[in-house]
Amino acid sequence: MHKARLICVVGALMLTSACGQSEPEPESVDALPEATAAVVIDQARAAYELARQKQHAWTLTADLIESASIALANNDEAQALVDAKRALFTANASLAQAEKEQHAWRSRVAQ
Amino acid sequence: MKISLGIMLTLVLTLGSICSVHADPESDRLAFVRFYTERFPNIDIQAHQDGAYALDAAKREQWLEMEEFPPYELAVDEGEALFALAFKNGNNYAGCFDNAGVGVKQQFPMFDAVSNQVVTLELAINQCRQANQEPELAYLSDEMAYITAYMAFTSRGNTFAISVPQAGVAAYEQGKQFFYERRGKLDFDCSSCHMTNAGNNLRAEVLSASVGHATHWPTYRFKWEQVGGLHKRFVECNEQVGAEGLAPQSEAYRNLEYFLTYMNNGMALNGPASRK
Amino acid sequence: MEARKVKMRGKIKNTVAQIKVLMEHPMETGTRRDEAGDVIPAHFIQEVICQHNDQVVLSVEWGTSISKNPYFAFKINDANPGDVVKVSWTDNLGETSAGDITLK
Amino acid sequence: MRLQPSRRRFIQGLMSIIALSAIPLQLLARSTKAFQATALETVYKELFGDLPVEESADIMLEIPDIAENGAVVPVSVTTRIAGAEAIYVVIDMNPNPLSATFKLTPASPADISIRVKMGKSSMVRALVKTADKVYMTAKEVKVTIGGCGG
Repeated sequence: MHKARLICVVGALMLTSACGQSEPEPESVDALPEATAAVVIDQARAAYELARQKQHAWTLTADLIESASIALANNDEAQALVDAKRALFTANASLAQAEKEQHAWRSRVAQ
Repeated sequence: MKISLGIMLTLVLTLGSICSVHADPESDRLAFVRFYTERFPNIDIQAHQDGAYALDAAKREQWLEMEEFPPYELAVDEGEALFALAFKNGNNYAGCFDNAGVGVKQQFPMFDAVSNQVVTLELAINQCRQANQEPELAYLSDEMAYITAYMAFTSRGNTFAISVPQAGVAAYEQGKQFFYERRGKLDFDCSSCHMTNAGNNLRAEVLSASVGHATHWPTYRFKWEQVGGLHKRFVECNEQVGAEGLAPQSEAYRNLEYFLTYMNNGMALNGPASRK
Repeated sequence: MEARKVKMRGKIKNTVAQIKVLMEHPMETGTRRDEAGDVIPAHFIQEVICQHNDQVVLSVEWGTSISKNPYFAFKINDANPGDVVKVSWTDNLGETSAGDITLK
Repeated sequence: MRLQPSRRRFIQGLMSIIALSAIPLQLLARSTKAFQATALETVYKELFGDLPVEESADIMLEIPDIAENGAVVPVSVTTRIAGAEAIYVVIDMNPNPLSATFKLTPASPADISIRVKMGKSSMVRALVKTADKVYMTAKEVKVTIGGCGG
């Protein structure tokens, strides 16, 4: 029974990712360098809406769009741009996930 | 000669259609059950209806103590009173269900060929209200939880025997896909936690098996401090992996319930239940 | 306002009755906040009186750390079928409720 | 249809008020200060004055080593101490450690069960008071943190 109470490695790993605040690095953002926060927010929102339609939206995207919008409303263009780029990155990642999962799920079905 | 040939042909055709209709979900179910019997060789498949409490003796002991006077009792009482209330037109819920609504929860979800969709108990309750010119209940409302709790209580011990007719195969398959599709920032599907890691600890929690996931709803969750339906849990599960939850009783969730409940065929209904 | 429910069960074993009670009550500690961030005021059962055929056999006081919809079990000596066991409570807002059972 | 049960409940409520008002006052004197105390010593002081608290093996405190759910931790206390007048349940690490008091009478055996809330791992104590002594038994209870909102 004590063994059962031990945190298994998998569990711990899952937890780290579940509870950690780490976010994907917004490196490969599509937005042009000169894009304004407002533009990137719109792009993120559009991608997010598409992900929602595919039932694959991430909660993180909505949070980031909201914080970007708040930053923009407070005239913090720099922060708004950072959050908007992250939002766009996660929205695109969720769309890629939706695309991949159209087929990938089959390999997991109990045989 | 002619007649017997006709009968033969009919038989073959019927057999053929039975096979094409039922082979897939049923072989899915057998594989599903086999997965858990291999993973937990010492646990009777039926025992998984108690979720993580089938897998951890210490937690089970405390839970059983709680079940002596379970927190959903009050909800069942409320539900019984609500269920008996007459609509403005003089009808009541009993008129909308088989056996006056007593002991019928194991029939749900069912595929309704007329409306071409999966009908859960919650949906059927609202259809009943609509048919009697009553406003629909919100799916997360206490009233919905209470009525379903009462209907589950009267159905305890009844065995699930969900069927998937030809017209329902697409809905079943969509539910199955939803189950195995990865979602959210964590890139998890239902099987990541409840198959691959079933029985393992996630911090202090033991991950339950998916077989039995649909037998015990609605459930009083201490975290919610109230009785809630399976779809409320779906939203929570989705959110726990960083995915946005869908609307309770949305088509996707009803299809998921259809798949999950089919996987529970042969198991007994044991709702309402209590969970942490 | 409707009184909150008090559900009871009782069983006699060798003249001792085991009584189990479930009381419908939020048992707010006064430290929780609602979604708007406002403190939810304390609201909890303070006193529980247990009577056996109108005789007080047990009197109980609770603080805020009793769980929501409190469960409470106790025993009574010299119990006979037909005896009435009653449980009444009063909370910090002066609300009261009660339940009773006739032992079998 | 709905009026009748509520009327019945109202009458029940009224009757319970009448019943309560007939109960001797000393039974209702609430140990408010003890319940409001935030430190164990203050709880002891308010409940027992200067009476020493001694450990006893004659109090059976049943509580899980690891609480499945901090919001509902089952606690049972029984004792075979002769002349037990009252049972107390104290949870050291809760904001107000005193959780419950049970004033016993000869008509009720010292055997009670409740469910308590525990914010974090803590020592849980069951105390029994006689006319001139206070006995105590304690048990450490771990409260696990509920995963990621688990």
